[in-house]
Amino acid sequence: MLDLAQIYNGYYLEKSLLSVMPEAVLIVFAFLILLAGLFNNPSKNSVNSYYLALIGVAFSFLYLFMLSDHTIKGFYGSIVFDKFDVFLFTAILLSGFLTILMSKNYFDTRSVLIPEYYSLVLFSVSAMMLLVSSINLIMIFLSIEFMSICAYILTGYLKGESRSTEAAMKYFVLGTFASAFLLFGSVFIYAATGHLSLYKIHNFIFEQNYNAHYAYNLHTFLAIGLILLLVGLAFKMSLFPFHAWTPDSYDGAPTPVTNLMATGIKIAAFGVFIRVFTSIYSFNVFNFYNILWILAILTMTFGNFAALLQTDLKRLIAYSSIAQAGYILIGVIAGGYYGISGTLFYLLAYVFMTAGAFAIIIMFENLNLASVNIKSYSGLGYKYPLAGAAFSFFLLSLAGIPVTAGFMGKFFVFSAAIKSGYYWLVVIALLNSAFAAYYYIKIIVKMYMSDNNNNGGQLNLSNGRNSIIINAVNTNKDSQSYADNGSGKTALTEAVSLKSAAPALIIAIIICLIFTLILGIFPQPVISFASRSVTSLWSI
Amino acid sequence: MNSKDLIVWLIPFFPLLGAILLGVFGKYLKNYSGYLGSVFIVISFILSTVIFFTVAYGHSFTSTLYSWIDASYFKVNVSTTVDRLSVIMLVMVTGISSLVHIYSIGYMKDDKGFARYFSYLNLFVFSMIMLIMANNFLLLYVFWEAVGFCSYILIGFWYEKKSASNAGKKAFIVNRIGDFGFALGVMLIFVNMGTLSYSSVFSGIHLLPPYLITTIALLLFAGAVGKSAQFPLHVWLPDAMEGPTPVSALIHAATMVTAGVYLIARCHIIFSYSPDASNVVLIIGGTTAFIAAFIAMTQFDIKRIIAYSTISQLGYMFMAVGIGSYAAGIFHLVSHAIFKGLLFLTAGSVMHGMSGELDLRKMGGLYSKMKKTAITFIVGGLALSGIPPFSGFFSKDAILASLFNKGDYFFWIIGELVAFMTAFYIFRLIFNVFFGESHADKNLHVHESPNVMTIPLIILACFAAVFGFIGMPPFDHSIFYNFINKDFANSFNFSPAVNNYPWYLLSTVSVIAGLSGIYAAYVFYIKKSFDLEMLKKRFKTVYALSFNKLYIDEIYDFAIVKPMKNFSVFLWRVVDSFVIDGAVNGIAQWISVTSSKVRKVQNGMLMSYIFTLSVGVIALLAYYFVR
Amino acid sequence: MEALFYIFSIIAIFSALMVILVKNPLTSALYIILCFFALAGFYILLNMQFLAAMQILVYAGAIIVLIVLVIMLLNLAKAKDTIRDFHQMAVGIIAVLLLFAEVILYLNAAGESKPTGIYTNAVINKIGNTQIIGQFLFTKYVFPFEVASILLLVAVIGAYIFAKK
Amino acid sequence: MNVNVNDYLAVASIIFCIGALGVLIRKNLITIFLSLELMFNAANLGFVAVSEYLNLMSGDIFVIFIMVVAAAEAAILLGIAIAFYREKGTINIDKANELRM
Amino acid sequence: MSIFLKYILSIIIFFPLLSALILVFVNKKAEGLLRNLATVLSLAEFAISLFLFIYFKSNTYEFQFIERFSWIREFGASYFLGIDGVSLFMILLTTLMTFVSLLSSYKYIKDHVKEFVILMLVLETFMLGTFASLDVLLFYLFWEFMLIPMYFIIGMWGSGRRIYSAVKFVLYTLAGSLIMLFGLITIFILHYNQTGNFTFNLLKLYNTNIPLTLQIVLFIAIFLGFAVKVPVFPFHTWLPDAHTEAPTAGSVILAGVLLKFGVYGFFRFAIPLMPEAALILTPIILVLAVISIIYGALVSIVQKDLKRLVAFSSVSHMGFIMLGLFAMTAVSVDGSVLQMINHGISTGALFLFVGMLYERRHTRLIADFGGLAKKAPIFAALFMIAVLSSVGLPGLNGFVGEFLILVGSFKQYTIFTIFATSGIIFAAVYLLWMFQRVMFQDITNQKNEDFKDMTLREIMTVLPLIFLMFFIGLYPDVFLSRINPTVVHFVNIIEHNKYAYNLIKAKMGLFNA
Repeated sequence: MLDLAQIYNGYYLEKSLLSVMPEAVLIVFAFLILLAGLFNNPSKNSVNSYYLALIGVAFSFLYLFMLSDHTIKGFYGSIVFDKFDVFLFTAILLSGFLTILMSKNYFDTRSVLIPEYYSLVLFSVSAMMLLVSSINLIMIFLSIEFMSICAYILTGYLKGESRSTEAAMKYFVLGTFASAFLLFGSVFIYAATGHLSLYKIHNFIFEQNYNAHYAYNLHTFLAIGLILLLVGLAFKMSLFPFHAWTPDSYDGAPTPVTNLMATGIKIAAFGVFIRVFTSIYSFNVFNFYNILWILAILTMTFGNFAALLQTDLKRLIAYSSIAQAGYILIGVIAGGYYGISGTLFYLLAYVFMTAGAFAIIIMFENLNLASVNIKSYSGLGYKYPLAGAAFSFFLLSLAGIPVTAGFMGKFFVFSAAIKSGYYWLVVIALLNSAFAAYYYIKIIVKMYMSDNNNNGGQLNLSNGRNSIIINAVNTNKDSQSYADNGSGKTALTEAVSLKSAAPALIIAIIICLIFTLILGIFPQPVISFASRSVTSLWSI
Repeated sequence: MNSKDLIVWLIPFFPLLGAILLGVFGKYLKNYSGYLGSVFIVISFILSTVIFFTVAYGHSFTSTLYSWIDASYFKVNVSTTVDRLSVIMLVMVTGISSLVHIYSIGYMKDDKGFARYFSYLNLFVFSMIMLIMANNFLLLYVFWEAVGFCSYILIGFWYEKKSASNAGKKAFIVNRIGDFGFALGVMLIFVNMGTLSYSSVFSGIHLLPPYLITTIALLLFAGAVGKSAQFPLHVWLPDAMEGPTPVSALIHAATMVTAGVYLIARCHIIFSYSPDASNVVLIIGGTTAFIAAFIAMTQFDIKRIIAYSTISQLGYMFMAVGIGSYAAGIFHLVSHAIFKGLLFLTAGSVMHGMSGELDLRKMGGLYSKMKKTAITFIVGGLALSGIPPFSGFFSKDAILASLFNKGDYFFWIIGELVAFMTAFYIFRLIFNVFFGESHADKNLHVHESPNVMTIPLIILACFAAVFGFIGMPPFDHSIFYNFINKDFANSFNFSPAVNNYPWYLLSTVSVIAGLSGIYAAYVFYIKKSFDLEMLKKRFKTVYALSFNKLYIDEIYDFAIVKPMKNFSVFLWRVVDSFVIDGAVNGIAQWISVTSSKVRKVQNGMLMSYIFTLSVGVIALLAYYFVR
Repeated sequence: MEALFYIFSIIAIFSALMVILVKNPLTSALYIILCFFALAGFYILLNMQFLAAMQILVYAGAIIVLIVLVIMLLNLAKAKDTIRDFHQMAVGIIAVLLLFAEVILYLNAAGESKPTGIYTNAVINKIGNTQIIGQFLFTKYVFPFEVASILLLVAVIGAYIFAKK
Repeated sequence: MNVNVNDYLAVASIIFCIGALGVLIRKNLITIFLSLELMFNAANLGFVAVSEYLNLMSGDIFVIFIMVVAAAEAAILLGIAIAFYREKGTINIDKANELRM
Repeated sequence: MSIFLKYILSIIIFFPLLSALILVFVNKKAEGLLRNLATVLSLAEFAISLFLFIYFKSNTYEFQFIERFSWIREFGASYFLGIDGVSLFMILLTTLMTFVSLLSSYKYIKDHVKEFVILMLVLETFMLGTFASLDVLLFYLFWEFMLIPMYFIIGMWGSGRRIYSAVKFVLYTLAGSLIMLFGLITIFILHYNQTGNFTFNLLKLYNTNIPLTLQIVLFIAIFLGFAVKVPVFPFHTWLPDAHTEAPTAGSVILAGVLLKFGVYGFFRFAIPLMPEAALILTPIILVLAVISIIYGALVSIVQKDLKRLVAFSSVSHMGFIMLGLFAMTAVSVDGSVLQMINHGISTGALFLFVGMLYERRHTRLIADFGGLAKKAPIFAALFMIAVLSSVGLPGLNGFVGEFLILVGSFKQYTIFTIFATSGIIFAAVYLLWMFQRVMFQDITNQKNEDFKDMTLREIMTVLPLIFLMFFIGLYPDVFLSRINPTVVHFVNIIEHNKYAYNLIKAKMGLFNA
């Protein structure tokens, strides 16, 4: 029975509110952005809302930092704020932060509603955080829907681009379909255990495990419930065969949003899956691990196979993110202290490398240098050596080459899996990552080693044409001035590129670069952080 | 390091210094390089003589320069042992080298690679000296290969000529085949004895089981077969005549090719413990002697004839060491070195005078035009034919007598037969070149060689004439035997030519064989009593066999070289490119084909996405149902 | 009670089938309202009158009206959605039959479960189901409630953004 | 013969499956959404039945939230359908095939 | 000085990286400056690394110049550096070869000079790190990242099918090393299971007790990683492609240093970690090694492309090294290690010469050359020395190593050794034939008429290598005395395990025949 008195206990409420402070701040700022959008003139709007969003994320970080030592269960077990959250909140907020940094540049050239965009980003980030801190099926469902709805809207944000709308539509239909499964699964879990709270379900199963007279019907209900719940979660984690939305919606969405989906949503999905996993699946009821590792293998193999011949960069990264999900899942399956902390590490690493890659894609997209087709990247490595090097670095990190965060993540995850005895799983994963390297390297090949001697590709061609025109115009001038013209032209493009690559984007890239490197070289602080945060989970 | 050691190390040092100096600064030294190179060798020769007398009137001694390899239990020093065997070789090598160097100053005068030539030659002398003085098997092996290398670069000295560079390569590779055996022998010695130094090996060899000793001996002999151009690895030596003639004289007649004989003499203890191996040596030696002489009879290239003669004479030496008559072998080695060096140098002189002509069908009547050359050549020829009192008579006779005394009558007969053939072919050469009418190009200005060339010839001819007398009084009691046998005394198979038969009877047989050979040549080529063409037709097969060198090169080409090449191509094209790379690329191909199929799952149709998802759900549920 | 259960079941299943089988989306919408009514009937059977009312109000009253509005707005009523893709349909039906068979097989295997909670019919009736739900919504589930409100707001923003030209 | 929770769950499952079938075979976005609503409602029915039989309340509360979400999704659908219609002139999902492979 | 010596390994490892960083700030257009600076810096690096040689204590097998800092506490990984006699020379070889290859690429590399020199220096850091790490994870980090600069070097400055080769190189080696990673992690976990401590300290991992069956599986896994790098016979096909298409500097580094990692890995990791499995699998590996020797040699004979020929000769030479290592006697392992140095020098030099040929004539086909000795006597002489060193002519370096390997392996593996020894014949065949066709004979191709002899820079490039060829050939003791204690220790470990191995052998009934 409810203790109604407790509700009105100011201290309790305050504590409960504290537990959602980081999310609340974001939501407040989201509202602020919406409100500010009403009053300011449109030209200022975009700038204001951008800064407001950044400030919101900063405040959220601040609260997160302030609360980081606390473990607070708020609102009668709807939500919990613990060390696990701290880690994932950090990752999600970083993802949101980087997304916002990238967005400014991206949307400057496109006519869309800017304040709403930033508020939606903040909403979706807060939804992700809510999802991670949910310990109750109702909250899980609500947060997933909240997050998804934000994502649907953001995916379809590019008005007038049929690809964007199509992506939103596909995402919406599939997402809702998967949610229905999640819900139906919850029904069965509820029927089997009588609880919606993960803690209580955990306890129930824990008791039943030692109960000889475990009723068979509950057993069946639990099985069906667990499977359907897994379907719902697997969809968000984009595991094969529930991945189908991933490539299309990543492709159609505005690139910053793709980044948010690829990093934030994935982290949130894995975060909640780890919660559910450690509370429910970790008992390995009905040998549930079999399903999981089959899914892991299928996922990474499919992801890699599908990415192999991909020529569209965004889709390629979408498929690669499917494959990455497979690797991450291995860490979850490995379970335990090391498995989960490795997974967390991987997730954080994944944020930086993916966000970095997307930032560079956006940069090139904005410079109109490259579409997302790989072909247009040929020779870019020479033209923009630093950006090219950074992009290569991120791709290598995704491929799991050492000195990058990606390697360390894989290393932690695979070690944990071996420790738990999943030898074959690791071997398959390693083989997978070996052949996954091919398509990452393919991009690098395009950037640096294209057979096309004309380094700039199409761009250079047009340059060449221009200079021919100039030449034709200035026939009476001497060749020296023509040469000057030519070099002036290239210098001009360089200058333009530097100018239009906004500082925000460059900052985002630099952040990603630094962290990808640091996580790859000196992962000690982060892995300790992850290990500490894991302790607040159950059955660890 | 006392003075003896110092002298010992100075002997190889000067040629090495010469090689380096001439190699690096040859461009600036120009014509002086010849004199410089010769001076170094002469110094070496003088020092060798000093050492000769030191040893002759003292004891053999060992001198260590430094520890070369020291890998846990494998220790090898760079050190020398100078004993009677080595000093003889030393003096012989440095002496002939000096003469050849001096001769070369004239012979190579106008060559572009004058300095290079002397550099190589000095390097060769250095290697040869070290080969002789080495006191362990590894060092021996090292310089064994080093002389092979020098021979390679000297044969290919005129590298622009394809035949020359081919010949050099062939020499090196064929030698390597022999060295393959040699190396294995060295390893076998080491793994069984734990050491490679001569003294330890020789003193402990009898502790090994006989089959091992035989194996070791045979493997070492394989090296000797390669280096000394014995059948079946003799094929490189005739081709080696592509090199400058002084090189042929020095390396391919006097010194390097005799290293095989030296090796067996050096390892006489090992061979004396293994009668089987010794028999093999004997058989190979006999076969080679016969085959080479047989081939030599019909060749037209004067250098090749002398080369085959060298092979044949080396066969004699091997027969000698094969029956354990090491002293006789070494005796013949030295005397052969002198007269064969002489023959080559005179052949060189002929070539010099004939502007490089080698075909004896295009010569004739040169006696009048180049008297010094002709006379020295004839001296050499007589020595080779074993006509007393020239040196060849004494040394060859010693071998034949040993064979006879040992009871190897078969090989004695072969020896006598070869003696006949030898006399025949060398006088066929002499008669064709120096006598009869000239077949040379009329425009050719034939001239006698300069003094710098003829003086060495004369010196050598003198030696060829008188050297044999150190083999007097006959056999065991001779000066030479007394000197050398101190080294072979502990050989257990030691078989001196025992006076079971009056020596003069045997000698008479040999002399008759030689003289009849000369006579036969005289009948054929001076008197022309027989129609040669008819004889050729009559004995078509035999003639063809001889003329085509028993088709051995062709057999090798057909049986080894071509199959190996084809096999290599097979390995490359089929195994490497098709099978292995095919598998690798096949996997890649398979992956990309699979990938293109897998991609079709994502066909853009929402229907199929929903369907995929449902199938996933059903499969998961089914898994639990069938579980 | 059992009779009502079966009646409602038949109505619900029939109308659900009609929803997916009729060609006109407008008809589908009307059939789904029928289905919702049947479900509301179930809720009443299950002693949850408040939910039954909500079902009618929110689903039938709001959501479906919204849908009908869209249909009319886009003038889709005439756009016949003929199911020509028999291949697709056959595959779909087989898949769903499998799904259905599996679920039913599981259910058959299930037996009776024991009640664990305290909210028996008596308690609910005593307090009143609306009150209980209200109490819960504003106490224990106050946070999900708030989230749901924001969710709706976001949905509104979304609808606005999508629908805006 | 007593009606128990399994019967309710069976009905719910049937409706759920019909909904799923609808999603699978229909190509009209609106009809698909209606089918999705059927699936959601099946879950609702399940929750209500289970919480009744287990004497719990949380299931009922869940149902309310599901309704809210359904409403929100209806709003999104509205937006998407309009936007989609605007671009393609139809709401047949087969016309959405730009994004593929 | 003492602090310098204390951290000398770190200094050596990261000095090139620092140099690369400095070069980042040099203007791209100042190509001459970039080249000179890079060369000077790499020379300085070589000079620093010589301190290792000077202060190296030669009478002990213990690791020296140890540096150790905690790195990832959770997994017991540490920044743990140290060298013994083997790694000492590998490091020296690396610094030398990097200098040489930078010096060699003045003319070869025409565009993107800045990127090139930076990549070379980065590569050097990682190679050095690999040789110096005693922590398995650290080792792996260096090991695998090494691929990337090499990949760029092949892919960006290569010729012909460079992309194919580069990608093949990366994928081949990556697949191998990932499987190896699996093995390493498994050992790490096993050690944890046995002791309850996570550690990547190699010296501690040596004590891990691995069950035999697992040992064999793991050995095979790790074998794959290293065997690809060596490369051993069926895993070699990346090498001809990579060698052939890489720029000269790349080939030099590839042959000179990168191939050594495989053998080094066996020496440092695979064998000591799993001695029993190593002993059991030795016959198979030796068969592969001998096949490599003969196969590489035979295939070399018929190659038409110079670089491809040298590449296949590498396969053959590396077969010798594998034979020596797996014969596991002190002498053969000594020989192996020495031969690693030798092969680096000789084959590196060969690639330099081939590179010079290519620079002048823009072709690598043997048939396009001929008679060059006349035009370029210095070139011919030095090239010949390199060829002979590769042939294994006594007096030059190749001989000492090869002979030690053969004599060391002879007793135990007589048949293998005899077959391997036949490789020395083939070596003479393919190399001398090649030399003949390129340098000797008459000039048939008019383009060779104006073939230029070596410039002073080119002579300076190869001179250190030529010097070393003679030095090692004539006085290998400088090297052997430092290598030997380490090797003896290594062999003792194996001997120690042989007892256990024999027991197992009896138990399993292996090789009963």
